[in-house]
Amino acid sequence: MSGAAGEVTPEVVAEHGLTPAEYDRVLEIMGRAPNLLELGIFSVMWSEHCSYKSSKRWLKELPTEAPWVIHGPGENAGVIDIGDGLAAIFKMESHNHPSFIEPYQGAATGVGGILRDVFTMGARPVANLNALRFGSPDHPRTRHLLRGVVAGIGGYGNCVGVPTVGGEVNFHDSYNGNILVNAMTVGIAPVDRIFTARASGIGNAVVYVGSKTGRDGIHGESMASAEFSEDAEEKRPTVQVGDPFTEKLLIEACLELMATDAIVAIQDMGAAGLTSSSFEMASSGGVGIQLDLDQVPCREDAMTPYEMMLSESQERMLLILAPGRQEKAEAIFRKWELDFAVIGHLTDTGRMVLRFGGETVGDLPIDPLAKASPEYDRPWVATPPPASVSLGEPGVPLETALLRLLACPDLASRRWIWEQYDHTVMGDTVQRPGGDAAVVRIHGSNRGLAIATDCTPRYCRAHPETGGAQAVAEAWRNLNAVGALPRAVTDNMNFGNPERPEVMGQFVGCIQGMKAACLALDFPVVSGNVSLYNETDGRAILPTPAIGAVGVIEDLSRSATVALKRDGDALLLLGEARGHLGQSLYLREILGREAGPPPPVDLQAERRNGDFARRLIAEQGVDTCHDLSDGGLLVALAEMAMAGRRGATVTLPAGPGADALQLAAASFGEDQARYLLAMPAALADRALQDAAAAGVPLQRIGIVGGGKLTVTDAFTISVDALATAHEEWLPGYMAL
Amino acid sequence: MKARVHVTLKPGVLDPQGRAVNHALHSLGFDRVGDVRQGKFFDIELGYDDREAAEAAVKEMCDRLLANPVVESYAIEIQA
Amino acid sequence: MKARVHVTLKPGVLDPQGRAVNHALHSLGFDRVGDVRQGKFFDIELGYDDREAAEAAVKEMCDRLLANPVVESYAIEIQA
Amino acid sequence: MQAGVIVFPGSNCDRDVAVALAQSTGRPAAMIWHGESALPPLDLIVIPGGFSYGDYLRSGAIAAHSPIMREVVARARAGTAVLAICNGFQIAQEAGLLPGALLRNASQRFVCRDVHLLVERSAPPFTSRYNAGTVVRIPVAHHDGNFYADDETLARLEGEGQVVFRYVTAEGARAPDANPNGSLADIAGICDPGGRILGMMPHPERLADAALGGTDGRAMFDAALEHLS
Ligand SMILES: Nc1ncnc2c1ncn2[C@@H]1O[C@H](COP(=O)(O)OP(=O)(O)O)[C@@H](O)[C@H]1O
Ligand SMILES: [Mg+2]
Repeated sequence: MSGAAGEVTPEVVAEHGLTPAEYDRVLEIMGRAPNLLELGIFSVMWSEHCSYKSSKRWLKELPTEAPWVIHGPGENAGVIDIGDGLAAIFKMESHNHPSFIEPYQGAATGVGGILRDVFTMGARPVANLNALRFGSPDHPRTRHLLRGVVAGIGGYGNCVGVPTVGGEVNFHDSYNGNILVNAMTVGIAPVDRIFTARASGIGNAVVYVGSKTGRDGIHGESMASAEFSEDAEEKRPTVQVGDPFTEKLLIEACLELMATDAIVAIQDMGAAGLTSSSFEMASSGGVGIQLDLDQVPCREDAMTPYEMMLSESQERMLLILAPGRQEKAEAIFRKWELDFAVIGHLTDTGRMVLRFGGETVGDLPIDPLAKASPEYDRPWVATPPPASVSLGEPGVPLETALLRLLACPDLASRRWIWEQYDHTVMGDTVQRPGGDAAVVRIHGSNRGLAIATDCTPRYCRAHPETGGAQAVAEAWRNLNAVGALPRAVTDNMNFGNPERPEVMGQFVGCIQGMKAACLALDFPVVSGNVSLYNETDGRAILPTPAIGAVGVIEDLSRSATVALKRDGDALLLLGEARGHLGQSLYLREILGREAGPPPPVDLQAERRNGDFARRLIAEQGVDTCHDLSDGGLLVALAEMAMAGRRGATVTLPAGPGADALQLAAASFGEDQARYLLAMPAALADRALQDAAAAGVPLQRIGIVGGGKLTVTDAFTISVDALATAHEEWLPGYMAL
Repeated sequence: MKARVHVTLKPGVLDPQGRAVNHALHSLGFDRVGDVRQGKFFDIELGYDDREAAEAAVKEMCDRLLANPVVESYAIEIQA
Repeated sequence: MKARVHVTLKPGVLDPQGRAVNHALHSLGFDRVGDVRQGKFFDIELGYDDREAAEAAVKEMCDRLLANPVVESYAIEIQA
Repeated sequence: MQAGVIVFPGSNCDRDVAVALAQSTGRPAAMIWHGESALPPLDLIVIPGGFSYGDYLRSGAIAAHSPIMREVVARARAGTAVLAICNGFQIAQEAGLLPGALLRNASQRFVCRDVHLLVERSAPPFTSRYNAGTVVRIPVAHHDGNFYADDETLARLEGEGQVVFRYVTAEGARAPDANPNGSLADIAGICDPGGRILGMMPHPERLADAALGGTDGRAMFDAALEHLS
């Protein structure tokens, strides 16, 4: 077999990231030594990214089923039934490393990739979100990375015309050398028009559409030097450049074709491009595939089969067309000025045969390669339980602490970010960024999707199991807080090197916690993504299992926002106030310590309190609600006041004679399963009665009104002063 | 002294703008147009007397700000 | 044949990009930087044998598409 | 009233404006692909927002050369009303329908937020339902909205009452903070001398529905229905 020059030596095998044991497996499957092209294919198919070899064993433990789940993990994205004959299709994906190298393009192509995962299944994308983690604000690269990532997310999402409606941002020095850029897309499709990658129909055409293939992303390390000439570096951009304009055309063209009966199967070309897309399609359909690589639209001269199969050029899709539909399909793609090329057909051989220049240049069995990828049960050690923390004196008055917290990097307003995202395009954004969950109207109806992303990495490091559960619980809470019925989640598991047992222990712990929470809250995982090896010089990032969550609002006129709305409304605290300060932002920002156990997560209480809050909104017309998370009660109250430009007077839920530390704990403790609600007095009376009857902890803590926030026996501060502190930090930081 | 700095995408890096310009020129009937690459340039006034010092400074500006070394390359011309 | 076309904002039109670059260079400590103007350029491959025909064609491309006469001016170089 | 919305490759507010038009007019707008060379009979032509041709080269420059734009220009010259929003405004300028240019925002950043506009001109067919001097709230979402015109053009626009909207504070005051992009004279929207071609950076279609938090934009579509039927 020729056409793929270069000898496969042990060094070349190692450069392709295959272990000697994995290479033995290759030899066994092939029954001979692979050529370089074939080796390249094995290497990408068995990479951590494509094969999930370290994480698979644990991901299997996550609950993935519910009556409303149409497709769980395993497809391009998760699919749930949202009623009225419609499905929500969503997933989150990381682009961490590329974004660190080149923040604008790395983040932009991350958005492009996740959009394709969603529209490849037949959905029109309706919302983008992004969960971002940067290094310490003092780190010299942080500003540059933040600026570039935000511009890249906006540059791509704004151009394709999908609103970017929410997300989260944390700063921590563990991300100094490994930022996290996790992008989520949600789309909507009719339930009876969902497309998968399952190829079928021997003889059916394999069609390539979208942009041309260049030498993008063929990484230096995983590349056999033998094959390339001197100027290899110059020729081979490892950073891919996104073309959102082409993506927009691709969305429209694919959706137009999807409205016909031409498509048998469809798959985006993501990481490992043509290789993984063609393998996945053939493997899931149980068929063989023959590709004629001479037909692949190339952007550059003299591209080799190796380069074509491994290129990560963006904005490309692979389709299997039904017989006789080629002309119709081609006309649509030509209309949208996109490349369209028949590059092969399906066979009954169960093999992938690659032809180039009149010769067979590669011939591999599909199933053994796709399904028999390595799976590791990596050794792990559980994270030792955190020591309890003894707190000294609070040090600063409550008022000062509140102002400092509102202006701290993890809590300061993200307006500077979301104003760079078009969050109102498509004309259905009912709740813009800034609330608990974004709410996007289901087009043409009075129903909505609520969407949020959450994770508190410092909790995950202190106690992975609690942190994993907390991430799911907080996402669930954010959906309830707007009045949505939480339905399902997607996850993005960002961790360090899984070959280190402590890191693997964090992974396992987080999974266990997520599993417990998903089960208790009827909140299955329908899609996800894993990003490992996020570490520099042996120092791993905080374990970061980012959760993206989707819920349904049946009647948008019965939903809630965080803004205080009327003077005279009663303020009600739902959930118990225990004043847990371990791992709190108060402890870190005011007392200067990252220590102690995270707040315990009581899933029964979460469920009970969340169901109660949602019913108040959806059934009794309560329209003001905010869940309590980072910063606790006073931060949440301040956020409600700033959003509504309206003050309030509250009494802290601390016993009489509480000392200064107890008052701080009541103000800023991060106890879970809590919500703060505001409602007219009559509704409040009824809610309190119902709660008492149902054994739900609910108490009146204050009243809305005026332009100031007053904490009885402590302080009074104007809402404007709070807003100034909250709004100034990020623009000020970025202006430097 | 003045410098003109040209910044271009490295060869092989996708240039969607250049491609769009190429298409647009073709649809206007300029059918003898081949490849088009788009770049940017900066005209910078410099308070240096010494040409070499100026060049060194501009090179540093390119490395630190004007060009993105991951995808772009640059060329400097110093004009007296 | 090849053409390089430089497009710049006309003098008198405020150049926000150039100004931002100037600020950024100053904050990086390049304090001998004076005025900065940013422009774009196009490298266009042309299927002409005749230099004048090429130049005329490129001039037309500029007038019709590559530059916006309201705010931009252009300069053409033909390279053999 | 029959409205038509021109759709370019990369337009992305075409559907949004069609929804707002249908809400006011009670009938669907005609969606017209840029490659068409003829227009059906229309009372109003809308050039919508988005990123036609990815905003590559210059925002609006490539779309302005689409086959359909020749027809749009001819109709506009013959008196058909044209509403050009955001990228549509950029296209209209590139096509010579409106004066000036829209440069990169002074901040260099894309900006998406609600802005307040002072209505400088209350007149058919688009702004008759606003009283001159009122302040309306409408979102912007653009990277290139920094209005520029040379002194002479600016003087003419001001002198002839062709400035339709200006960025102001909620209270109606001119202020640097109220101007999201650095536009000259805080200009957010202008019209031709006859007032039938209106270009504006803000998106009235995005606040034309109470469920989205405001209806100030709707009055423009209602006015069009009243005057163009
Ligand atoms: N990267 C981002 N992009 C867009 N919106 C963001 C981003 N980060 C945070 N936000 C928004 O800012 C608000 C506050 O975020 P966060 O404090 O994480 O909320 P919560 O505590 O309710 O989870 C949310 O509405 C969120 O969607
Ligand atoms: Mg929240």
